[in-house]
Amino acid sequence: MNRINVNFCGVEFKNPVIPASGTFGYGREYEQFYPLSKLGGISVKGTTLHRREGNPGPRVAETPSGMLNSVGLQNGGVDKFINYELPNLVTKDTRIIANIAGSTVEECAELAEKLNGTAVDMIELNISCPNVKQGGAAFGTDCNVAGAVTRAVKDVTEKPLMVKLSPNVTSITDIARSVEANGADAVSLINTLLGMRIDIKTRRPILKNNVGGLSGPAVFPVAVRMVWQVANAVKIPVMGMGGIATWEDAIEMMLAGAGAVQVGAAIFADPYAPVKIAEGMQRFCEENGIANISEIVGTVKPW
Amino acid sequence: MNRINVNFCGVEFKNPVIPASGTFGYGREYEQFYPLSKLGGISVKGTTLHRREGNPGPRVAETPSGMLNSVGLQNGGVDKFINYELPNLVTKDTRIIANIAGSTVEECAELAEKLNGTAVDMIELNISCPNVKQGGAAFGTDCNVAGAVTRAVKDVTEKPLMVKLSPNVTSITDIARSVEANGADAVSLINTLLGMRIDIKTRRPILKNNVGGLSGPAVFPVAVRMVWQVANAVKIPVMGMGGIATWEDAIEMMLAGAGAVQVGAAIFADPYAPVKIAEGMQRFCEENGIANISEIVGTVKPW
Amino acid sequence: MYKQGKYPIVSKKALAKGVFDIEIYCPHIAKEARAGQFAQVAAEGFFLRRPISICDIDKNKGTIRLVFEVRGHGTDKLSELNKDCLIDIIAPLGNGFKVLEKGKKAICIGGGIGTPPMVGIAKEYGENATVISGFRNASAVILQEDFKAIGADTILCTDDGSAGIHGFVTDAFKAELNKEKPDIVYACGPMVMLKNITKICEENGIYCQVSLEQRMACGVGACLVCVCRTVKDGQEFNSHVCKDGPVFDSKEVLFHE
Amino acid sequence: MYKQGKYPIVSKKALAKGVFDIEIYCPHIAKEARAGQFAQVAAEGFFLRRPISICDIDKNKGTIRLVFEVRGHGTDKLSELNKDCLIDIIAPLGNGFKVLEKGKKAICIGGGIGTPPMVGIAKEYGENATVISGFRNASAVILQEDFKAIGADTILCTDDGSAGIHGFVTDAFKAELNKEKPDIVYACGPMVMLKNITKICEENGIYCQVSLEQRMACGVGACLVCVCRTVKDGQEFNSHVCKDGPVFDSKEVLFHE
Ligand SMILES: Cc1cc2nc3c(=O)[nH]c(=O)nc-3n(C[C@H](O)[C@H](O)[C@H](O)COP(=O)(O)OP(=O)(O)OC[C@H]3O[C@@H](n4cnc5c(N)ncnc54)[C@H](O)[C@@H]3O)c2cc1C
Ligand SMILES: Cc1cc2nc3c(=O)[nH]c(=O)nc-3n(C[C@H](O)[C@H](O)[C@H](O)COP(=O)(O)OP(=O)(O)OC[C@H]3O[C@@H](n4cnc5c(N)ncnc54)[C@H](O)[C@@H]3O)c2cc1C
Ligand SMILES: Cc1cc2nc3c(=O)[nH]c(=O)nc-3n(C[C@H](O)[C@H](O)[C@H](O)COP(=O)(O)O)c2cc1C
Ligand SMILES: Cc1cc2nc3c(=O)[nH]c(=O)nc-3n(C[C@H](O)[C@H](O)[C@H](O)COP(=O)(O)O)c2cc1C
Ligand code: FES
Ligand code: FES
Repeated sequence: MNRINVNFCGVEFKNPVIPASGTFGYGREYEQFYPLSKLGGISVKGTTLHRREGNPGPRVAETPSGMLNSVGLQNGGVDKFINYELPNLVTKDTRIIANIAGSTVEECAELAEKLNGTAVDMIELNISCPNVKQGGAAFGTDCNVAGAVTRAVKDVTEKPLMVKLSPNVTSITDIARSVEANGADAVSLINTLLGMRIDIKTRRPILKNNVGGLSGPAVFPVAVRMVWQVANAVKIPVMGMGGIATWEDAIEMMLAGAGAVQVGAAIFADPYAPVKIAEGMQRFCEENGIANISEIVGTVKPW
Repeated sequence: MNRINVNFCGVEFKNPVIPASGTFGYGREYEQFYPLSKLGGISVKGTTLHRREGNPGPRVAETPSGMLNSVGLQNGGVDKFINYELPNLVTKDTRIIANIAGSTVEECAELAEKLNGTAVDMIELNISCPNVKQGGAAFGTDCNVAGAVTRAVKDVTEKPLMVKLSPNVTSITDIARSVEANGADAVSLINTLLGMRIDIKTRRPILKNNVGGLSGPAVFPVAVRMVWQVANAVKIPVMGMGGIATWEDAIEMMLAGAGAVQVGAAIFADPYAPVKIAEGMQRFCEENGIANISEIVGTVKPW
Repeated sequence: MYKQGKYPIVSKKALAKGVFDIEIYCPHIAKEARAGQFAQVAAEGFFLRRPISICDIDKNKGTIRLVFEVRGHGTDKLSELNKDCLIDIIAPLGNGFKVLEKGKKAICIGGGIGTPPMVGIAKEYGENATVISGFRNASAVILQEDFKAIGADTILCTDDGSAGIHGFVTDAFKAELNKEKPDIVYACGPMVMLKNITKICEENGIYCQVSLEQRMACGVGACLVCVCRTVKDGQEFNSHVCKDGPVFDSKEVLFHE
Repeated sequence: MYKQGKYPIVSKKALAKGVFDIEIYCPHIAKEARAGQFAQVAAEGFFLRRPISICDIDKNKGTIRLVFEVRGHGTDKLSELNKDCLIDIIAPLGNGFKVLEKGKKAICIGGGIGTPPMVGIAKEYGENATVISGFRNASAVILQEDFKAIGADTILCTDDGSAGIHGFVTDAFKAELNKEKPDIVYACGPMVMLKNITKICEENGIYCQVSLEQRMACGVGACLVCVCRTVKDGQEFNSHVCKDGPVFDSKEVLFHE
């Protein structure tokens, strides 16, 4: 019996494990390892209105228990996503979360509108990309702007709207409350922490973009803290991510308040990570007499 | 020939490696491993006006490549520091940085005043402790408050004043500029990132304080980024810390803009870390024909 | 003086499922170590060291023994270390047990993985020691031959009666007290066991030392994370398990819950 | 199909100071692998896998060979793996070299640690292959016997003349072209070498494939970090070394600097 199906924000997921945007492309590559139907859903690579080339390379630097990336939202644009990727994805028997990012409020709304009538199950509005100059983190670090862009997208979309928050802020709960007040149906967090590495031989930053987004196990404790704070600050569901690598991590994130989880950088170390995590959660429920994983969401008892 | 002596903010350090506040006590324990004179200086455990018992235990949780702590500034109070610890420390032939924290602006000033006339070489005003309710991070996350407390201490102290910044902010450069404008002679960063871990068996936070401060190699890329940003935003010197564990890390931090470095959690893994780091830096200078380590400070060439 | 180094493992044994006994050649440490002290052991890939009690010291051979149970990922990693591998430890740490003069009688009480430090202290008393140790069941029983070899009176209890006496160490302890009162009691094990033993000792006016556990970072007294509540002269305050302990006079420990 | 698994190392050799040759038993991978493809190798304690070219494939034995140089902490960790250890790899990755029909002639050019992938491709041409490889000095020279065993014309260059011809592979390459033009050229090595070879091939109208390097995360084409600038039909765009490469038609690569 499946004990790990969840209803997140009105959408039924067969399990709460979803590869994180930007770490799984559109699933084509990882399908060579396992059928995508094993996944609760896929949050696809961030989509912009037009094709974007992203930042110059190198775009990755290793860090202790983590990595920096500075991809900068390279993607083929929303039309390519709708016409080329989506028709393939809909055949895979998994939920599809469209991750969208615009440089202006209008662009975000236009992107969302374009996805109306498509097979996309949910929109994840990325207001937290640290690797682009316009939009991105600029949207996600100011309550008013975050609220405004949420409102603009909510006004036009027919899909459940999840807003993806930046951890690079003084108070993530304020941002979460603002997007909730402006119509967000859910929030997802955390996006990457801004970081830097320098090559001491060349005395140049390893990333051509100088700085990049930190993810992987290193950020896990920060992510758990933020998910816990946000889950206690808003009524809408929270999708938790940031450093999840094992099923134990996923359980910890759900105890903190996440109704579902995304798994990102851990996939690079182990392509099977999302599948193993889902299997581990099912086992955890069986061994602990938990009828459905949703029962544990937010049940951490603070001291 | 010593190639790693530095002048930081008018104070001569025989090398730029300083155990970070709270990780080295007052040196008594680590003196059993090596003479304290091997260190550039010591930033002693955070001192408050009165004795503090700190938070209940457990106060530590392991994380990937790092740890959370929630000590909460346990210490014997400034008088005990002056009367009991300082007389011992002054015999050790190393620089003494007094790390102070108050719950109010007035307390901070009073603390600084008490240290006038003592053998302390420098004050490190901690406006960034995530583990105390009053003062601490509350001071360090608001530009105006940070400026005001800096000004109050600067007005009374006769020592060089270094202000220790919190990484849990949207813009650390704004805070740095504000404390610079209010008389800080230097800034040190980063203090710990706020994090949380949950025991999935007991479903309770591992820390009795629920949340704690993340430090260790995991945070290194965030620290390098912030040191780089702050060094480019202010004219006063920057003392860099956060995750430094090897001499390569220390060089990286100095390239980013740190005039000296502090080493914290890495000492728990290897008590000799500060000594090895200093030795590695000396070797680095010799092998690369660098007359003095200060030459490399802030010389990273961004793309 | 604290020592840190990588020392060779000269022997390794499995004592029970998931319980390992390693003997480490570290003459400088063995020379200074006392029963009840501990080592901070590095587990590859993990940031913090793991505190493990020194089970036994052989000053002639220059070795110490650590007996540990696999409880999580770090101890699991430690269990992969074999004979001839190097192990990175800081030791000897903490205060160790107080040893009374020759001829005095001691009862040493160990619960589960709290049993190993009783080897070293029982040795100090030889035939004057009575060792009471308790385990979940027969398959978890460890170190009984060591206690016998020392010459100690060796009383074994199991929760389910599958070996030794069916019952808790506290019951066996009470029974012993009815026979003869020792000059000192040493105990290491779960908090609830320590609390009960403390109570019994207080009621009987027996001096008792308990060895506590707390999560640690530095292990030497510098970072102040390993706090425990203690009381002295009516005054409550925070002590630190790594430096003020791990051994405390049972009367000074505040057992809450 | 990509495969991920832990496979046994069946042999390990040091080829030069800090250069190791490991043979891995992984029949499913060996069956599908082609010359020029690579593996993503996990190094214990490090978050990202290390991309290493498949040097040679023995489909009968079911093995592949990886030859790598210790360049940093991760490859240093890999160098600790010995015979019978398991190595965690994802393979075969990338597109591999294009192999022309039988009878065609190839020149394979390797610079330093860019030499290993030339073993697999030279093998496809046997006596019709000429292998030019260049190294800093005599003590860095590797794999010459492999090329000879294949039957390839084997030309060795060193920067300091301490072995083979004194000079760069580009000089030796030009000299070869004066004798006979091959049908195809394969090259792997430093960017400046690839750039120069590309230029020479263009001037001589010879089809050339180069194998590029870039820092990677996923290794399979999903994360888009391993970008390189390419051009096709006059249009510049970003390609990805792990999936669109690591082998590119030299004309499509934009060499800047
Ligand atoms: C003074 C002292 C002496 C000890 N002596 C022994 C001994 O002789 N034999 C033995 O088997 N065990 C002993 N322990 C307990 C042992 O330290 C833990 O079982 C071990 O740290 C668990 O590590 P892990 O990686 O398996 O668990 P994890 O849960 O993966 O560890 C995570 C973190 O929590 C810490 N931690 C978890 N449980 C404990 C605990 N009970 N006490 C302290 N820290 C903990 C770990 O050190 C680590 O930092 C002793 C503890 C102390 C404080
Ligand atoms: C397709 C491909 C094939 C390769 N084939 C071989 C081979 O056959 N033999 C061989 O010795 N080397 C090969 N390399 C280079 C090899 O990947 C690097 O030397 C190795 O990653 C360095 O890791 P490190 O831990 O020693 O260095 P560190 O500097 O500690 O590594 C830090 C990070 O940077 C990355 N990195 C550093 N240098 C390189 C590089 N040159 N290319 C890609 N990533 C790098 C590492 O993978 C790691 O993520 C190849 C690279 C690529 C892209
Ligand atoms: C290579 C890479 C690319 C990413 N691209 C995107 C993106 O396009 N849109 C987005 O919202 N988040 C993106 N992210 C952030 C992840 O979705 C996720 O929020 C973050 O990595 C934290 O999770 P992790 O620690 O499990 O990786 C990217 C992360 C990585 C590592
Ligand atoms: C156990 C512990 C206690 C600390 N106590 C203090 C303190 O009293 N005052 C302070 O300014 N910082 C304190 N810090 C923060 C450190 O000084 C340092 O800023 C931080 O740990 C980052 O450096 P690291 O990653 O090298 O540890 C403490 C850190 C730790 C781990
Ligand atoms: S562990 Fe640091 S004081 Fe005890
Ligand atoms: S490494 Fe991920 S796309 Fe190439």
